[in-house]
Amino acid sequence: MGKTFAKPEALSDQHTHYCPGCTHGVIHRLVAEVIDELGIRGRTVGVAPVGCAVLMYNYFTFDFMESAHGRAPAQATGIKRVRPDLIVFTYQGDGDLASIGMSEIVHAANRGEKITTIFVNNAVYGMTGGQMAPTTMPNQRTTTSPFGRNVEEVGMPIKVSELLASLQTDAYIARQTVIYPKHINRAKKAIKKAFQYQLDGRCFSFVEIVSTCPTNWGLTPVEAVKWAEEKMLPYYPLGEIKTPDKS
Amino acid sequence: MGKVLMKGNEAIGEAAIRAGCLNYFAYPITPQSEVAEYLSRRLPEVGGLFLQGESEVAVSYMILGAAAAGERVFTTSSSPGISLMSEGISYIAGMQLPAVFVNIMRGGPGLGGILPSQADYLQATKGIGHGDFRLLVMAPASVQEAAEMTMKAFPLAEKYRNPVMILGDGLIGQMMEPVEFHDNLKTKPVDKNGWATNGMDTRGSSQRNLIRSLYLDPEVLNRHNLELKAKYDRMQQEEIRFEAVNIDSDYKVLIVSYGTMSRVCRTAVDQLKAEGLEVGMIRPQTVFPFPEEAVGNAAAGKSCRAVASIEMSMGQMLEDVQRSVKGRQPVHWFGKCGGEVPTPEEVIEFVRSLAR
Amino acid sequence: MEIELEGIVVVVGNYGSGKTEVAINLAVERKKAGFDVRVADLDLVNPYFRTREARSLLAGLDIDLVLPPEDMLHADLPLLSPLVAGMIRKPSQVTIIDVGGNDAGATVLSALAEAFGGKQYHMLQVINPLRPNTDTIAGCLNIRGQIEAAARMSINGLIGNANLIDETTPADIYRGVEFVQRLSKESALALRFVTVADELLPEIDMERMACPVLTIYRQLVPPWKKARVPQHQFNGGK
Amino acid sequence: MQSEVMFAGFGGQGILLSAKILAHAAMEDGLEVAWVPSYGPEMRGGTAYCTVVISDRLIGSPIIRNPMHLVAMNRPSLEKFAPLVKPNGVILVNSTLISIESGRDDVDELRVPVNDIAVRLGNVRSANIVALAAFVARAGVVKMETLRHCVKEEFATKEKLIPLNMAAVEEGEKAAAK
Repeated sequence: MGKTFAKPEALSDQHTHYCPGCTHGVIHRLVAEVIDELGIRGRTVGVAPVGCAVLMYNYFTFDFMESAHGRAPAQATGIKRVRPDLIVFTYQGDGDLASIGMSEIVHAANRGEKITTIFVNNAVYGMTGGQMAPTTMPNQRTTTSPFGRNVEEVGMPIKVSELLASLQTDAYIARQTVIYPKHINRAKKAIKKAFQYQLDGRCFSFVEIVSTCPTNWGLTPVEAVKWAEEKMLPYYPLGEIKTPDKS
Repeated sequence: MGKVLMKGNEAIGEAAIRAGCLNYFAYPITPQSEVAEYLSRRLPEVGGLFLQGESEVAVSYMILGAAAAGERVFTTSSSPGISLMSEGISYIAGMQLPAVFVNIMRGGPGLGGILPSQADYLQATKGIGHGDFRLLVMAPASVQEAAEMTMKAFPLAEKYRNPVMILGDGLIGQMMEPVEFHDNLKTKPVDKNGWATNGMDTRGSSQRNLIRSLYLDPEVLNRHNLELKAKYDRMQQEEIRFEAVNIDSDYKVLIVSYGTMSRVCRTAVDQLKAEGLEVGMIRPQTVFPFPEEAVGNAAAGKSCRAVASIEMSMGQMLEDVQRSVKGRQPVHWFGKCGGEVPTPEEVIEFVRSLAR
Repeated sequence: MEIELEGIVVVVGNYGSGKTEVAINLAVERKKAGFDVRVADLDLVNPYFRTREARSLLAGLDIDLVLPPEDMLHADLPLLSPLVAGMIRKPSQVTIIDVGGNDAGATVLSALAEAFGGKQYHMLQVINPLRPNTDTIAGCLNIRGQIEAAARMSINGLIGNANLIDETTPADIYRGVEFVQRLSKESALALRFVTVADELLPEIDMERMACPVLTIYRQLVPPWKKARVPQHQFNGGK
Repeated sequence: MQSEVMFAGFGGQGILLSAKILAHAAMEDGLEVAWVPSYGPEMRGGTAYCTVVISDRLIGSPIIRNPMHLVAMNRPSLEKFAPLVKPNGVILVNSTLISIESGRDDVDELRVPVNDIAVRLGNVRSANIVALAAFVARAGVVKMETLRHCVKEEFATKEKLIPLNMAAVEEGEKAAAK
């Protein structure tokens, strides 16, 4: 037990700024544990998003850079192409990746960039105050869909993992969640696999994590977990969506 | 290696390689696509990297990423594409990263046209993106100069940890002239381990590097901006370049002109001299920093009666010329900005009207 | 008439109704009235003009202000400090929670439902009848409904805050009082107090005020103005 | 001494290429040179033109309104540009495709059926080289020897085209002499 709870070397001592019930902290920890276990801290470069995780570089102990809203995959491409020996990952939310940065993620995936993307999907813009995201659920109320997401007007939520999996280029694409303890191990396995594919120079790797945002959803942390389970998971099923081994 | 006949666009691509920059990301746009076409063949020959991005927006961040990783990197584009890159350029300036951007200008606004223009002068020199920052901007007037400035751009970008722009126009890109690549312009990249996110192992360090432009504390952000300003002030001290033409004569009119337009003006100066009318010219080779003192001093010449900013834009450089002349002379503007380059005859007629 | 308020006071209202100015001045008044006072800045939606602007004033009066960490004060992030839940669970004599505007700002209360569980609280809607959307009774009730739905809590009192900032006249104040009294009657929500800016106070005939008055010493001023200094003889505006 | 040569014709007639070979030859002869294309839509089908500025001193404006010489490969370009040529210049007219004359009596008008000659040589695409050689032979802006060398160099990577193009140079030179 003691070992499990020791702080990963890749994680800094700083307390996170995240709200109670937010899953970013857990996902950060999983990423840090994987980096420790793979022994790649000294050659990893993280690319932070614009979104609630904009300050995530404060919580890690390896090279990090900030990106503009949505552009992290292009930036990671720049790093990886000139320094293929580095391990490069982006960490992005749904507004960042699935809206303003849709072009960058699709093309990075389609080029088969040997980078890893952790995609945190909580169905809402967190940072800017709970506005509608491309992944917001049908009828979900947000500050810019006060009457609920009207799919007649703004379409259905985008299943980014499935969309990327439809590209013909090899990739590792998985969707997991961390809302219950039972999910955490599976999420970590997926993250580790994603980094391993990059280490092996295999393919683009992408892990979507279905997450919660109690503050902007207006739910208690416990209710938020339930909401994610009941509303999001049926629409965003968990599991490996694409592996390079199968193609 | 002696002289070779090259298009400006090709020469810029070759010059970057000669300068030791082997990383190029780009998106095609007329009239500079030849750079990408040239480098897509040439870079693999020298073990370099060529990647066509999905948009100019993405390209600007590929540049950012590569620069942050500590490698020399550059891109080329033309006016509408540069506008799209301006977001990334702002971040690159804020993060204090060295990178080189080439703008082979075409007519605007909007889609405008593909013919040569100098319509992005204000964009390049006064603030290409959001926030308080400047680029070091060099404006070549020949293919040879385009090549030399490209080679010089990399060490300058590294000296200041700031983006450097080559501001050419469609004609500079499309024209062929003999060009010679001078090996003595080749420079080694500086040590970037102090700040590059190139992996701790690369540096043999346990200290991580962080690259960002986000400063939440207003006092810290103010300090950051003062630090940037100090760099731009230092550029004003150390990097101003210009050419003075016929400035020893008793010129009645002073022309200020740069790039392709200055070539036309030079012919006008020669012809007017043959007719007995002396005209001087200051040709800024850096437009930021602008040769303010040189223009001001030349305008104060004892025989000088008028100053003209002659440009392929609607009086953009005019503002810098007026600032430099400080009211000592009337400052006039002449130019065209639809893609048609004013002819020497048109310039001559205009200058004659000022001398009368 | 004295202001009477103890326990948890949640200040809500539409954008620009003056919640934060009310919350700060109420904190100062309650402190001077002898209570232990804590204030939480729970405005996650608007990055400008928040309670945090008055943090030195409150600190000088020994009023505890719960804010996001110092280095995050200017972050454009919805930072819900875990301390807020703590101060609701263990409230001091007066615990003032300054919530963000509209239903969007009130949503965060819903995330705190567990902390509020079973507790008594005053949830007071700030009304400035000189703002759009709250210039009619129906408008005020509409906003009330939206805030209550988002917060999953019930508003149980009103604060009248009629003002046009520097251009407020005594007539505006009198009309404002009438308006919130009418609203109070129609909604059955108690009118806890109305506000008057300290500069305007000498011109106000207190006989015409049929409810307690909170003097507002403006704190949330643009950079070219100085915040007003609360006076020592401050005593609830009587 | 500066001379400017305007090459004009349909897109696809090899206008830019013959201009480039001339520019290259001028450089080899130790002269200053600028090759200035008109680029844009007219490159694809319509009238294409390209100017080569050759000088023994630094070239000022590469933008030329009145060229010294003109090589006109089709009728629209002759109509459009012939009036602009400076007095005493050379106007080469591709007489295979152009039935009209330049209408100038103050220039040296050289009429050569360059397409016919090229067809006779086995490939109409060498017409631009025939025209270039005829023009250089008449105007003397660069040495014939240098021109031959530069044509050879231009086709160095497509070696089987060298004999055809060298023959084009010979025939062009001959045509100018007549």
